[in-house]
Formats: sequence, structure tokens, C-alpha cells
Amino acid sequence: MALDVLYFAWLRERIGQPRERIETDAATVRELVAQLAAMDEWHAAALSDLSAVRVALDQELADLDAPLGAAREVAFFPPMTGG
Amino acid sequence: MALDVLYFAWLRERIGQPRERIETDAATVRELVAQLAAMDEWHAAALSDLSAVRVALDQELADLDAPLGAAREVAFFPPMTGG
Amino acid sequence: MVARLQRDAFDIGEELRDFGAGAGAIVSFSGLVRAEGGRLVALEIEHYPGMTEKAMTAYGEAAAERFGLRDWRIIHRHGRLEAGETIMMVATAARHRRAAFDGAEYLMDWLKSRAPFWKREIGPAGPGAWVEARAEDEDALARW
Amino acid sequence: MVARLQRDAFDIGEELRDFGAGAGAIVSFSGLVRAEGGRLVALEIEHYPGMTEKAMTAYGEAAAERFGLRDWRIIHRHGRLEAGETIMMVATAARHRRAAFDGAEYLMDWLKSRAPFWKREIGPAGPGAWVEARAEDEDALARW
Repeated sequence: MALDVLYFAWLRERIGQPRERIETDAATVRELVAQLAAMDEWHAAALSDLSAVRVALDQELADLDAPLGAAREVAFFPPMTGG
Repeated sequence: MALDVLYFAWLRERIGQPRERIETDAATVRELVAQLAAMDEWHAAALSDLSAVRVALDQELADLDAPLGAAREVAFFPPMTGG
Repeated sequence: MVARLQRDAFDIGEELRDFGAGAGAIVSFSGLVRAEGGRLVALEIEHYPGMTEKAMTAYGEAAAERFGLRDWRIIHRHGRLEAGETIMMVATAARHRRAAFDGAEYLMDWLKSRAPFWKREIGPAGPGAWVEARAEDEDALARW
Repeated sequence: MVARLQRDAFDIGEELRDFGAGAGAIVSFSGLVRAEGGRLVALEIEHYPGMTEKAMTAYGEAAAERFGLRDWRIIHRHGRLEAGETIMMVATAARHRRAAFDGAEYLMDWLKSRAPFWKREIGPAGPGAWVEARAEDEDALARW
């Protein structure tokens, strides 16, 4: 299936783009991360420490082990620092 | 010694005046209360339930058993309800 | 660092303008006269001239020291206040939000139970009962 | 019941005017860009268009239900904000002060750690580090 993958803050900077369209068979977020990290060194570096990465599936916060299900948009970003 | 005695809120209303000057030999607030309560039925009624009465000596909150010391102004009032 | 007792209305926006410059976190509280479904037309607020101003300043200074406030402001009105009017406000400024919130709550807990103010309800038929102190206001002091 | 995301400055006095009519207690919090002794010139605030607005509304509604708020308001800015500027505010209105304070603190704890905003420091020499999440902000969520 095709997914829109979005990056924010330093993840966006390290990967070098704010979003990309990915063709994937991944069943979970973690499998998608493995696929992305294998693409090139920038993805690998940005996604190397998953303790510093948060995930949203279709704009809802999700775990790394969440199934991708019918999600159309997956976002990766650092812990939030609003307010 | 001579003291200014002030009353606020419903104590002022029951006693019928906001302040009076009292000549007293009382050593503590409690002794002063006994003297005041003996003056007439209005003082007696206002000061009958001391659990509902708060005291200030020279504009500082004090206990019923506090010594009057050199205080020049004693105030009696109900529990505060500001804010 | 302002403690102000006054009869007139004040504008909370004006009071907060430039308040706490340099701080990261500002908290304000304001208390309003509730109509209580029409039972209440106004409140009459009595105070103890001299002692009330001193208490407001003392609690402000105590909060500033305890919570490291950069600035604080307490404004309390007296006299007759109609339903919907603002009775009082406190504002605190601190580096982080925890201190600003704690400082404001501390000030409110002290003002409610220890500052010499007394409220009387005024209903459609005229002056009514003096507002009684609430046990939970007294209890709120215990946590500090 | 307003959640608003915007680039432009807002006036807290205007936001609080007529806010919470009929309530007895109003609390506001505002967060400002600290200069950090000159180390910081500005903050750049990034957000996730779509998700950020949804999160702001969801936390506002959750606070209203949990604390019985009469009204609530969340305003958060994005883009470049100079030192001293106001980044965001929350306001809550309730019958009594406890609910208004709790509602505002709950909203702040959620917004700080769960709403999709990221801050980057801009110093005299240009863009610097992304602000790291603070452990105490995460811990603050545990009490709710």
C-alpha cells in the first residue's frame, strides 16, 4: 500500500525533506521504520534512536508496535515541546 | 488601660456599632471578651459562640488566649470570606 | 509587586499588560460575583482598613519568596459589586509554570481564609446573609 | 470553547474580555519567550497542520468534561517569536477556583507533552538547537 510519511523538527532536517510517499508491505510502525532506515544513511541516522522518536497514525499518537492498518498518513517527530 | 475595640460584619451589626473605646484590666483576649460580654445583651449575643469569632491584635491575627500586652487596637470578626 | 485595595472596577487586560516582563510563565486568577440563578443581585464586601492592605502585601511577599516569583499582583475590591462584576484578581510571574501556578493558588488560599474581607449577599429583596466560610477553604491552607 | 492556532500576536486582555460570563472563577496561563540572558533572540515554533488543531480541541474538551468547566480557551502561536513575546495562553472558567486551576494545569500539562509543537532556539548567531523535552513535563502528566 502507499503511505504519506511526514517528518517534523530535527527528524525533518536529518532526513532532508518534510514528507515522502512510500510503497510498503509493513504490518506495524516498527516494520515501516526498518524499511525507512534501510533506504539511505540519512533515514538510518534520523531513526537510529527510537526512544527519541514519537509516532502518529492518521494524526493520532500511536505506539511503535501499532498495526498500520488502513492508515494513510504516518508521522515521525521528536517528543513535543509546546506551551 | 484604654483599648480601641473594633467589630466587623455580623459582629458589628449585632453589637450595633463599628468601634468603641474600652477601659480594661484584662490580661488576655479571652478576659477582654468576658468583660465585653458582661456589658449588655447585644455584646453577650455577639460573643456567645467564640468558635465563630476571629481576633486581631493591632491588625495581626491572634488567638483568644493571646496576652493583650501593649496592644492598642483589638478587632473581633467572623471567619474571613474574601477572594 | 503590587497589592491594591479599591472600590472601582479594574481591567484585567490592563493589569496584565507588561506584567512579568522577562518571566516565562504568567498565571492569573479572577473571582467574579455569581448570580446564583437570580438569587443574588450583588455582594457587599466589607474590609478592615489598614489591616486588609497589610495582609495583602504580606501574602504577596510570602508567595514571592516561597515560589521565587518574578512579579506578583493582588487587586481586591470592596463595597457593593453587582452580579457578573470582577471582585478581585491575583497574578504571578515565574520562570516556569509550576511556580506560577503554585504561587497563584497559594495566594488564593490565603486571601480566601486569612485576609480580612467579609461578603454579604444582596438579593432582590435587599441585604441578606453574610457568606459563611467554607470548610474546604480552610482545608486548602493545610497543603502549604 | 475556543482552540486557535495562529501566527499573529494576540492580546490577552481581549481574549479574557467577557470570557467565562456567569462563572465564579477564571484562571489564565500565558507562556512567554524567555531571553535566557541574551542567549536567545527568538524561538521558531513548528507544528503539524491538522493534527495540532485537533489535539488542542481534544484536550480542551477533555478538560471541560473532567473539571466541569463553563468555558475554556487555548491559543497557540507558530512561526518565529521574538524574546518577550507571548507564545500561547489557556484560560478556564468554572464555578469554583479549584476546578478552574485544575483545568488550566491539566491543559498545560497535556499541551506541553502531547500537542504536536516543537521549538527551536534562535540565538544571536542564527538558528540553534531544538528544545529538548523535559522529564518533569512528562512526569507532570502522571498526576491526572
